[in-house]
Amino acid sequence: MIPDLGKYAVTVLSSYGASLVLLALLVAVTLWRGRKVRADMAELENRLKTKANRDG
Amino acid sequence: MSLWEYANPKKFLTTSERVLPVFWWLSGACIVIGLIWGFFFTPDDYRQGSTVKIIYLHVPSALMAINAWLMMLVASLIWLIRRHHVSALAARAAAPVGATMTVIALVTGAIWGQPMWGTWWAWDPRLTSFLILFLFYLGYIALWSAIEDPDTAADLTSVLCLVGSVFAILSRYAVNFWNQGLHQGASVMRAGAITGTDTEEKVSNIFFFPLMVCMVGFVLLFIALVLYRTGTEIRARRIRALMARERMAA
Amino acid sequence: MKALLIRDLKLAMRAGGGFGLGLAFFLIVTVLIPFSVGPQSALLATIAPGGLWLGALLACLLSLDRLLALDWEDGTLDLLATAPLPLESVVTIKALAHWLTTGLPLVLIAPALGVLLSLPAPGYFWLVISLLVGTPALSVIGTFGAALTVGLKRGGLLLSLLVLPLYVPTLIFGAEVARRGATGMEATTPLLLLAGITAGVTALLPFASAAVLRVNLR
Amino acid sequence: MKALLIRDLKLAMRAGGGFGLGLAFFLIVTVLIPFSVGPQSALLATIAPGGLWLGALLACLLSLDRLLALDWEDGTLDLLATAPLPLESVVTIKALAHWLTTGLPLVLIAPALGVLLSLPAPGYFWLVISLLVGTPALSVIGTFGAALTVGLKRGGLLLSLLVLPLYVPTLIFGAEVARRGATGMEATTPLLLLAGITAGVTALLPFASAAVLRVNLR
Amino acid sequence: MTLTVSDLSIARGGLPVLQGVSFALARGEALVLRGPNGIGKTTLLRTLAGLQPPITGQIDGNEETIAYAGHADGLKPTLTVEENLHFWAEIFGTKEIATAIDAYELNGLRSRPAGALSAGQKRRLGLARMLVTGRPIWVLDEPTVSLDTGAVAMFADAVRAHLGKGGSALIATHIELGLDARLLDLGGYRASLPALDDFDGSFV
Amino acid sequence: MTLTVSDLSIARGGLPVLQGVSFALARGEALVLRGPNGIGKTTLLRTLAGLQPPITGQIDGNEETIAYAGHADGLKPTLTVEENLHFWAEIFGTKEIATAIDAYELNGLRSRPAGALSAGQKRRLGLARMLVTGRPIWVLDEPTVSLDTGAVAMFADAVRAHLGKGGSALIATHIELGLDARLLDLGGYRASLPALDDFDGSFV
Ligand code: HEM
Ligand SMILES: Nc1ncnc2c1ncn2[C@@H]1O[C@H](COP(=O)(O)OP(=O)(O)OP(=O)(O)O)[C@@H](O)[C@H]1O
Ligand SMILES: Nc1ncnc2c1ncn2[C@@H]1O[C@H](COP(=O)(O)OP(=O)(O)OP(=O)(O)O)[C@@H](O)[C@H]1O
Ligand SMILES: [Mg+2]
Ligand SMILES: [Mg+2]
Repeated sequence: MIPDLGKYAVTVLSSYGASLVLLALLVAVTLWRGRKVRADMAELENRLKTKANRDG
Repeated sequence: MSLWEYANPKKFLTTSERVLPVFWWLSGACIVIGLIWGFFFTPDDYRQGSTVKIIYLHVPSALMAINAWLMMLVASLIWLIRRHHVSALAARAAAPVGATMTVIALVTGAIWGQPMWGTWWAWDPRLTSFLILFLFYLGYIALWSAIEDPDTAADLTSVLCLVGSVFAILSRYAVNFWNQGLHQGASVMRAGAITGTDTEEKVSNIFFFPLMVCMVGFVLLFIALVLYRTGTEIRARRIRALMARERMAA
Repeated sequence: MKALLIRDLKLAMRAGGGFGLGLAFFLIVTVLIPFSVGPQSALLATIAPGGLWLGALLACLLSLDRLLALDWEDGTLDLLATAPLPLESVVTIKALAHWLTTGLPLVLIAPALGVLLSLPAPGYFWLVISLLVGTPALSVIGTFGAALTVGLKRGGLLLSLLVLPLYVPTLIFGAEVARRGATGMEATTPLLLLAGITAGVTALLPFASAAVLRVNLR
Repeated sequence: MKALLIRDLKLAMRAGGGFGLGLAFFLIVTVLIPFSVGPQSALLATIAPGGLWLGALLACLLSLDRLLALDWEDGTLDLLATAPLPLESVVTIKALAHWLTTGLPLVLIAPALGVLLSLPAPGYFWLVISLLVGTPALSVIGTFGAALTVGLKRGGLLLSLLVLPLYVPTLIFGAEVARRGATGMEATTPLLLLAGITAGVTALLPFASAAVLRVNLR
Repeated sequence: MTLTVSDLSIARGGLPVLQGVSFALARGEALVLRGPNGIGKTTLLRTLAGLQPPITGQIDGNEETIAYAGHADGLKPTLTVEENLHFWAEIFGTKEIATAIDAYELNGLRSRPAGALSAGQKRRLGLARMLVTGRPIWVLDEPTVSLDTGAVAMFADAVRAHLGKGGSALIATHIELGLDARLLDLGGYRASLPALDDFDGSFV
Repeated sequence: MTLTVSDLSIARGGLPVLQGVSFALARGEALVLRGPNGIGKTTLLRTLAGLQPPITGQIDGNEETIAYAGHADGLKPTLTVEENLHFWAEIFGTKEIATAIDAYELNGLRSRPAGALSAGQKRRLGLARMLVTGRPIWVLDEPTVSLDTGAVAMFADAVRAHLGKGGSALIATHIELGLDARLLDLGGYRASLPALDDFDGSFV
């Protein structure tokens, strides 16, 4: 399956590995923080709205 | 309809929400196709052997490392001149992406340098200026996270971005000058020529097309990430403002 | 005790805690070395062990002024001094937290920076070992300096002046280990001496730091 | 304008003003260099120009956090901002005062420290010239960094992180002049470039510093 | 020189604080600002002094006419009382500090370093600074903090003399100064927060 | 645990401040310290807490029994309310923070970073800290600064509950707390300065 990389196999594979890991990490952190912040904001807005309604 | 309408945070959120999936999928597709094409279906280079496959990661990330800084520069200018909050937050959102791209370029370059130049690192002007670019990213990100008030932070980081750009260019020339003093470093200079711009003609079509696909993929990925992260920054700022509001009411 | 350590680590991780700034400083100083002495990799390789040690030492040094001063300013130190925890443990834990958030990351990143300065291959192991053994001493000595200057406004530069001479023995042995290691010489003797300094300093200096801190709290 | 300069110089001279601390730091760092890279004088002579430049740069750097922060804390900056003096002049004068109290003493003491590092004889002249031409740029750039971080508590490490990359061109040209001078090579080209940087930075950067300071005073 | 403020809205920390503030301060007049903690007195005075921009509204006559004194006195502990005053006199281009020294009875303290003054003496020195600025409009934020009654009287006298010479004064304070001054209660200008639903540049 | 102070003299900044202070504080009792600014209340309380040594005199019963709260609250702005309290609970070896949270109505603020609290809320958190120490003698320096009336009542309730459980409290304050407490006016203990002529160890 994997093409013959000759004597540079380690070089090529490790640079692909390192890059893909870094990219995946970046995307994962982005999505994780995005979800968390989105949920936090929704909760806060909800709380303020119910409070505003309660206070009339 | 003016483009500036999207400077309204709420409008930006709804619009970016709609277009984001397109960017995510397109960028994913391009990167996967480009990398698979490049990795599996291109031959080895006659001189560099299979290491030429690294180019599909190295060049797009190097490209985006610089372009991200340029985008931040433009966004900073927009903030300073027109004071649209979204553009300041977009600059903030782009910085970590650009920094990651710089790291990828540095790491792949270093790994590549080992077989090609026989060393992981040489103080070649281009490599050195990339390292300096990375330092500027670090300072920019650190300044953003150190300042409490978001508007103050936006102003200060924007000015830092402007001044930093000027100094980055100055450094680039300084580094060029500095390493010419290196008389014994012919091997480094020859190796440096490999990364020179004139290689583009030498890159034959067989390598060129998958490379293009990868570059497009990286650009799209950058856009997707920045759009998404800008949304996150907008929400984070709203959370801050709402908490201040709650405190004031209390 | 564990509570204090965990709190200090948490504080360092949260935004504004300054975690990572020491690392960035280390990186920058390392980059500045070739800019100042020139890019010839043979020369860089010769000075790499010493340069890296000096860089790590300076990065440690610059992070000291937050070590106790923030706790002093917001009154935490007053409260800790009246708590059932002896002040000697407090300063030891503070030094430990400082090492975990500053010294240890420096040790871990040092090999990457060694690449930048073309450190010879056998040098990596000894560089890491010497930093691993030596940086705790830097944190403990630095805590003493921080305790001395805790009441001063903007005492950063004075702190550096007080602490740098105290760092000399650690630097000498630490750099010697790294240097000998890099050139393939036997390096266990200085390493043992370095370990001796770290052990002695860790055992004794906290008493001095606590005494000084008590005076400053008055 | 003169009043502000005179006041800043007076403050630096009085007890607690921090005059001399920069010098002492420069001295200590220079002394630490042989400890870290080893005592061979041939090696020291090679790295002497660069080492001295780097030491001077760090000494400058560490004195930056008092440059504006003390005036900020006691409200002087607020009052100066409402005075008939443009903030651009204020930051320029502050940078000048910083150079007179930190940069200039470093220039004057550098030859003495050159002896410690066995700097070759032709190097002294060029070392002094390069520092004389280059250190003003360090003060001006440093003022910009200090203005950026003036509102932050214990922002010293962040200040270093922001300022060091901006110091790169100055360091490169400055160290290049000193290095070429020491080895007897022609050094006027980098000296001219260094002078260019100093001139450009002095002419333009105060506007950025003042703008940033205005934002911080809001 | 008249200071005119019309329909001013100001913000602090990203939140609107006061809105619709309008008043005029003519020569020879003093205006005392009142309002509970946190209403925005300090913010308003800093805006008038030009230290921060307003959100909307107009301020006229505040260019190079205002002498501002905030919570901090801007004194250098290692300089003497005289040197401190002298410095500010030179910055503002007036050379004379004798009247200021007399007005706040600082003569006995002339050569004492400011760091060795008690809190009240420091404040007196800070207020004496206003006299050496030569500016017609004084903008004072809680000037009498930590002053005893004698010193408060000195301050009131100084303000009266200033008004008599055609100057004017804008003072935020919680206590009664014994001045014949108009009062402006800021309580009525508290900014109303925007609706929660849609947010623009202000994010609230 | 009774706190007994006999013939205490204390100094601050090298100058004697108070002399001849004597009192006893029994279980279940509260003592309120009064006196003008600068008389030495803070200095006395810090001496009792063991933060500084007295010049002469005797203090008994202050070993590991005192919980001190000064002008600064020792809160970390980036930690949440809960984390802050939890930290102090662990330091003092009590694990329970629920009562403290309830006593000062901090439930709604549990997960808010302390830096995002208003001044009064911060003070409430600082006072809640006393409850997690588990120490019998509370030594409080102006505890009600920046508290509004509701919060002052919470504080008074907390002190009463503490006294009811056999604790005691020593409070320096300028305001009326509504506690049934003895008063001690420090005005009578102002230290007399020694004669100018001959100076010994104290140089005055
Ligand atoms: C650590 C170090 C390295 C860094 C920071 C780096 C950086 C860059 C940058 C900035 C570009 C420019 C992209 C453009 O101008 O379009 C580039 C392109 C390139 N680099 Fe590197 N590089 C590094 C190491 C290497 C090594 C070791 C090699 C291999 C021998 C290499 C081979 C190339 C090639 C072939 C290109 C494409 C040139 C072109 O398309 O014009 N690089 N690199
Ligand atoms: N640095 C800051 N960041 C965010 N908000 C702030 C900041 N400083 C003050 N505020 C808020 O701005 C509002 C106005 O503050 P300001 O200092 O102008 O009040 P003030 O009327 O002067 O009060 P005081 O009588 O206590 O001096 C307050 O509600 C306060 O909470
Ligand atoms: N750091 C210091 N150095 C020198 N003298 C000081 C210092 N702090 C306080 N003093 C002096 O010590 C005396 C006692 O101060 P202390 O703070 O104990 O007074 P206090 O009764 O608590 O006053 P307040 O009601 O204002 O809190 C005062 O006269 C003050 O001037
Ligand atoms: Mg105010
Ligand atoms: Mg007190």
